[in-house]
Amino acid sequence: MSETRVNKKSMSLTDYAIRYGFVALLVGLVVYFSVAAEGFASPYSAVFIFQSVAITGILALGVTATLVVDGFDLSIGAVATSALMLSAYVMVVMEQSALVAVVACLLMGALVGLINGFLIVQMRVPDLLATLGMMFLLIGLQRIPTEGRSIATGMSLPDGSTAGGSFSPEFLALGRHRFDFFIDNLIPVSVVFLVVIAIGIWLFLEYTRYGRVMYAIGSNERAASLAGVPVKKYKIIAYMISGVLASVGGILLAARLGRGDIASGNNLLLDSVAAALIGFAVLGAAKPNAFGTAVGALFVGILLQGLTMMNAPYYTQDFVKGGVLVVALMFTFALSNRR
Amino acid sequence: MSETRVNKKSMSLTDYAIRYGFVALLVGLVVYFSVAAEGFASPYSAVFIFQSVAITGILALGVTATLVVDGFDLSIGAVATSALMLSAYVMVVMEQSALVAVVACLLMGALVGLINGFLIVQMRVPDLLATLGMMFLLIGLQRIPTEGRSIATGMSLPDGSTAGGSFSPEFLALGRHRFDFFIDNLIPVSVVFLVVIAIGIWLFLEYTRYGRVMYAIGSNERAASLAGVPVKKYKIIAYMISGVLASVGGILLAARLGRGDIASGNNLLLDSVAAALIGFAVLGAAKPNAFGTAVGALFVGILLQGLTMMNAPYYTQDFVKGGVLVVALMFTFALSNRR
Amino acid sequence: ADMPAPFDNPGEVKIALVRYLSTGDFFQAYLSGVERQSEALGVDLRVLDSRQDAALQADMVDQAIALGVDGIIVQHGLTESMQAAVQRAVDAGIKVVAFDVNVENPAVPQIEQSDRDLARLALEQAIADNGESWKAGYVYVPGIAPLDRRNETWVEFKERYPGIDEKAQFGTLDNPIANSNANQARSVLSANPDITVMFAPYDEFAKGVKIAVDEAGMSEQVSIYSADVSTSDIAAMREPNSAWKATAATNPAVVGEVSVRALAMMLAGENPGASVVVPPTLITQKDLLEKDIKNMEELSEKLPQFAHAPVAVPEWMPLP
Amino acid sequence: MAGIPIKIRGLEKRFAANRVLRGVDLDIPAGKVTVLMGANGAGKSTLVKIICGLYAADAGQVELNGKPFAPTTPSEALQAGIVTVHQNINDGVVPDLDVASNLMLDWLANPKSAPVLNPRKIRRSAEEIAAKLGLNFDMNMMVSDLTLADRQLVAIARAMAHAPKLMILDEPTSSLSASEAERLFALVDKLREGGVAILYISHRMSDIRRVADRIVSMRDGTIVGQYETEPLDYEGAVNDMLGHTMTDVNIAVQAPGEKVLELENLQLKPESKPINLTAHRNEVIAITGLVGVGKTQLTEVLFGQLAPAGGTVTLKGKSYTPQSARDAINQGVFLCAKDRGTNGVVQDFDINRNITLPFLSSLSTLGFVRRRSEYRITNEAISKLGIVCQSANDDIGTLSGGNQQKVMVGRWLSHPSDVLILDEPFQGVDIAARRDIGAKLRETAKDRATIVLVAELDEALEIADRILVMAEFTIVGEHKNENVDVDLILEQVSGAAAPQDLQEQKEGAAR
Ligand SMILES: Nc1ncnc2c1ncn2[C@@H]1O[C@H](COP(=O)(O)OP(=O)(O)OP(=O)(O)O)[C@@H](O)[C@H]1O
Ligand SMILES: Nc1ncnc2c1ncn2[C@@H]1O[C@H](COP(=O)(O)OP(=O)(O)OP(=O)(O)O)[C@@H](O)[C@H]1O
Ligand SMILES: [Mg+2]
Ligand SMILES: [Mg+2]
Repeated sequence: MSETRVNKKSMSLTDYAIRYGFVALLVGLVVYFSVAAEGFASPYSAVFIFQSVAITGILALGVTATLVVDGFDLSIGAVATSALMLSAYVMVVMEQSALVAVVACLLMGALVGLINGFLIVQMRVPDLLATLGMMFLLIGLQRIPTEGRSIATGMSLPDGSTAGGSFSPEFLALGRHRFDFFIDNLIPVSVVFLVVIAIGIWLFLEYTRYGRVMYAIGSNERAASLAGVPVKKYKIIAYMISGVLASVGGILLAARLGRGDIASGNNLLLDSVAAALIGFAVLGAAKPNAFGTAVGALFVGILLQGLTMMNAPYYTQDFVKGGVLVVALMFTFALSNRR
Repeated sequence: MSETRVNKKSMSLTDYAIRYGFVALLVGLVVYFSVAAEGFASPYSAVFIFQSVAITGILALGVTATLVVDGFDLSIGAVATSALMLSAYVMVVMEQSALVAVVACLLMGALVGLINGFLIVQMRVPDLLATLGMMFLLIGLQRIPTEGRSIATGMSLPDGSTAGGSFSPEFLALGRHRFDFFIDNLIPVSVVFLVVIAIGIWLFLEYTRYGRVMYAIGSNERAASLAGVPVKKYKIIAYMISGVLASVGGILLAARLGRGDIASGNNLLLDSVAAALIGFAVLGAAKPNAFGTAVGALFVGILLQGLTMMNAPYYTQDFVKGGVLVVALMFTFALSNRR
Repeated sequence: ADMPAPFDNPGEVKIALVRYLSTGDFFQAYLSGVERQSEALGVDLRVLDSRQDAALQADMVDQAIALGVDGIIVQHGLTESMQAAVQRAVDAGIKVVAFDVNVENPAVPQIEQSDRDLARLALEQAIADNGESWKAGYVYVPGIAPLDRRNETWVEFKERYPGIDEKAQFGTLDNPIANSNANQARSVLSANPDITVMFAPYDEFAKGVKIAVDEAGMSEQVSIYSADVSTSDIAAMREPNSAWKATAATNPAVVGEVSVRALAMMLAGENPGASVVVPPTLITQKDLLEKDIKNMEELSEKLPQFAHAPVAVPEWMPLP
Repeated sequence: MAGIPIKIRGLEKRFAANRVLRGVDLDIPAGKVTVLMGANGAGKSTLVKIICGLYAADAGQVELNGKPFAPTTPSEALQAGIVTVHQNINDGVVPDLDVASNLMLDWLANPKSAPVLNPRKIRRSAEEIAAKLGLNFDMNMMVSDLTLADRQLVAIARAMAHAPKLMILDEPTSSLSASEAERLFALVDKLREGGVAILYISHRMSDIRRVADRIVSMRDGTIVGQYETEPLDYEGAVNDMLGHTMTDVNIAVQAPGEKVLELENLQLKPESKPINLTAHRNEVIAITGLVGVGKTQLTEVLFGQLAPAGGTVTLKGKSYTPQSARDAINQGVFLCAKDRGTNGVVQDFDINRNITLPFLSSLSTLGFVRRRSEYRITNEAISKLGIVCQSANDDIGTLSGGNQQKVMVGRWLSHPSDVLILDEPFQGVDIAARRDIGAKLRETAKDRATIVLVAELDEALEIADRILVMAEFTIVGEHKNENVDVDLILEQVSGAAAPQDLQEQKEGAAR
């Protein structure tokens, strides 16, 4: 998309600053931490950064899909934790296989997306409102089957019996297996998921007609509709992508934790929204885009990894995250609008 | 504003359903809980509901101001907790008076609003992004002076000494004094604040030129600007209103807690956003409005109070809140768009 | 049996549980203990849940007063916000006990799970396992009362044993807590590959640290010591080669029962004492494996000191 | 009161590499209507935007009453007495406020106005403003419920309420019917008598003939001709702005081909008279009629946006009841909708993406868009229609209004269709481009039926083989475009119902 914005022949310094400023900042951070934080510059550390942002990154790619059609999905955090609880429930309480758990979660994500889309498209509830309601609903719903307890092998159920199932090894492998890549046991499954999904969403949005049409809807829904685009269908699809990706994030979370933890997912929501929004600034796109979102997620991951390695207390991490975010974006947007 | 939408003479059943559907739901809830939940129908209970929503309500009115100019403020929760910590810091650590604490908080709120507005208006950072960055920044910042500890009388400071100040009684009165109103000691200060601020914002938005201009900006910024409206100034003012109201909420919270507690105020953001958005549906306005926001806050308060009194576990409260929200809004919006 | 008034007619007795925290296994288990003991007594229990809103919690005390309850259990909260509200309840002639929050009121007994003891037991085990000098990682988020109390013990231990070298302090309450702490712990381990002991005095922290240790392939080298326990913690400790060596815990359900019993004693005109301490139990990986303990129920069965606390048990008290 | 309030000297403006204004020298005298003519993209709107404080000039100066004047905001220009009605109608109204607030927007924006609103007073003032233009709106109506023409009237009425020194009207009649335009001209006359300097931009010769006191022609960012002496040399002005002389259009009426589309007893409203119409291949049909007689509604029926109240439509011999735009397009019926800003242009897209949007399925393999094919199509459209741009990757928002319109027409010409419907395709298009587009439409019309809906009779005469007249939601006249009886057409256009009745009827429908 971005190559269409700037005429290659006439790129000025400002154009360069806009396009590559954020990437330069990212590289600068990496260099700084490599020097300042012992152990930062290693393949393991790199893989780990990817791993730490895999889940938020995948959620953020879902948000990106809704942002493209000029929507917004506040329910992703809750969908992810619902998938976390659901997969645990299916395996531990219902004693089903990993496959059943995964399929159940994906269906749940798709269904939530469908309902969100239906509310927004058909019932015309504003997107923030519909997905906020869905968020509350899911946060409550996921706790009802176990009466607010987290789900673990051998837990006792509300009726007094003991759950007989357990997280199957295949399921746990989603969180724990590592592929060899030059070094043995280097790349975790979740990183592969992130990379594959990011590339997939990027290709989808940039190079397929479906993505093109979704951008058209985001810019001028009526014009898109009069150009023959089935607007409602695409909007619903965007929310379903978001729901499914959020449930994938939840599955990976469950596989990593190995239990169904009670959590609201608020921080997942905020971090992935941050990643998706930072993506606006990457390569001067000034609009939602998959590549930017992935870079945005990495950016946050690198920042937190570096700060933690330098022993910065947790509250300075939020502060630095906010500060860098504001300053970096300020320059990107100020520059790109001054043209 | 709402009175302008529907021609009084020709109101159909649908029009009535749209305008009064939500209010009817509210009344229905009250009646239901009065019958079903012992102790729900009493002046104390009513005051309690008001008090329980006072702080979120005040924040929600601030969000409403930004929604009116087609903006959004994700930083309000963080501003409120920053005000909580700041007032505690000023009184307990710096040993200043209640007045100094209040003034410091209000200035802080105004400054944050100013910076938010500046980023959005002048630097053209998208609103969600700017205020999200500000949110992270404040969450970190408010913990730095005490290295993440809560602020309480007699706490030990990072340098090893002991804090000598305390919450002044006048300050605490903001959270604890109750005015007589037919019954002795009935109405808490925070409720008075809520009512006064709600009426103030309502009058401001509906019956002053400034409010009308803000609606114009929210509807078509370019047209407003071409008509000579100083759009940037108004937008910045909207964010400052939001910041100041959030800091008022924080002050009231501090006064009620009597302590700078870092863990408090987690849910403020989402609850107040919910209230402001529910406000869209009240009286069929389908746009941000102060009256609706206040009703939205009350709605959530009544629901939670009723459920608590019926001994519903905490997780069902989220579920019911989400469910009622979705269903109620679905009908309102579906109806109001079918006209 | 011979029940003292007012429990000769327990249906007429109304008590309220006013909670500050409710999300999570600990709080759910505490609630179940409260419910069980209330049922055994036959009293009418109201649960008021402020969902971590301290101001609302204070209001809920007033609400309970308005509901005409005979007794109130305050579960967690802030001293500053609860003190005045509890005083109003006491003035209204209502009996109050407080769990894990100091309401600074001589008429209100404190139910405690003694965070200092929890931390002490875990750290003593760490010393026993690893000697007096080691490189440590410490997980802590200030500002949370029980964590602050556990922190005091950690600070004491560091003074007492200068050989303990705290290489890194980290921790976050971002949810899901275990996941966020796993990320931080991973960073800390790659920056300090020589750490051998992780002190994570809250089981969600410990769970996160364990994930990080496993992912870093350091489970042979690192030992984790923590506080609190749940079924899934037991499973994590029992995993082959688990780095999670020991945790110190009280049974939250028992604490819940004790809270109700102490309140019942006051309603019957007896005095449970100014402070009712539920003693913690040290649970080691070895215990779990040797006694084949797989969940909380088996833990109660096989470690009796965990299942029951012989506190606040007058003769007439029916036990669940 | 004479004088020259505005003197512009050496004004220059460039966007990136595109030099849009290259030294404009222009005086706008008081008490006269200066008509500014120029082809699409000549820089007229850019000039206006500099004068009214929206853009800053790169070089040169503007003098207001002898003093240098460089407003940095629209409000500064307004306070100096410069009032503008912009080309883009939606820049002039606030859709989510009621008509009264819209009419009073300048008052609301003025920092000197009272801070507290008095709803009754506002209403009364708004009604006064509306009355000046003879408007009779329901003041409580939301502007979002108004048609584009009504919105334009609101914006004009608001501007007219000022006491300006300089009034700038940038294509104010683009959506208006003759009767509404005449009311505007009457007001312009009044302002002129009051000594106001007026800058009037239009592509409509009938407007220009009606209001011009002097004509200034602009070409490629410079002023190339000025005409002040009576009688004004309209032809000369047009030749100046184009850089060459205009040839007359000569329509050679074509023999209609095979029957494609047939409307039988089609009713737009339950109470309206039925429409019967047959369209053939190799035939261009123009449907003309006043604003609000149902032309757009007819297109909506044919494009699956609206269900007819009765009757049947047959396409290529089969019954045709499209349910959506997609449905219509798939069956070979294309619609180039009117009001490109809301109905056509995707602002975030470049020219290429705007043109290919409806045809992506045929331009992609396995969902992936074939870049090469799409650029071939786009570049062809750009050259065929003479779209003024730097490249196919220009953001559509950087094109002049007329060129955006060409992109829209180019889009629907880029693929073959059985029926091509164009609703007001000449909105904002200059004379030469209009002829170009018309010629292009006729050239390519062989294999399809082409239906063009225009309010201006001139435009119909320039393009059609057959002219249909529409009034009161039905067809009231049909003429072969050879030696047409223009008077008869005009009679049919207005005769069926007096314009005033139409106005009332329209309000009734809207309410
Ligand atoms: N914001 C902008 N960015 C880049 N180029 C622009 C911008 N605005 C206008 N242009 C270019 O400036 C030239 C003049 O545009 P302008 O709108 O002034 O034309 P115009 O004379 O008003 O044409 P029309 O009759 O079609 O309205 C065009 O080539 C257009 O592409
Ligand atoms: N969907 C609709 N519902 C109700 N009324 C409508 C609808 N569409 C159009 N109208 C009304 O019907 C009348 C005819 O509208 P239409 O847009 O078809 O006129 P037109 O002849 O095409 O005029 P224009 O030149 O403005 O396009 C108008 O008064 C309009 O307000
Ligand atoms: Mg123009
Ligand atoms: Mg029309």
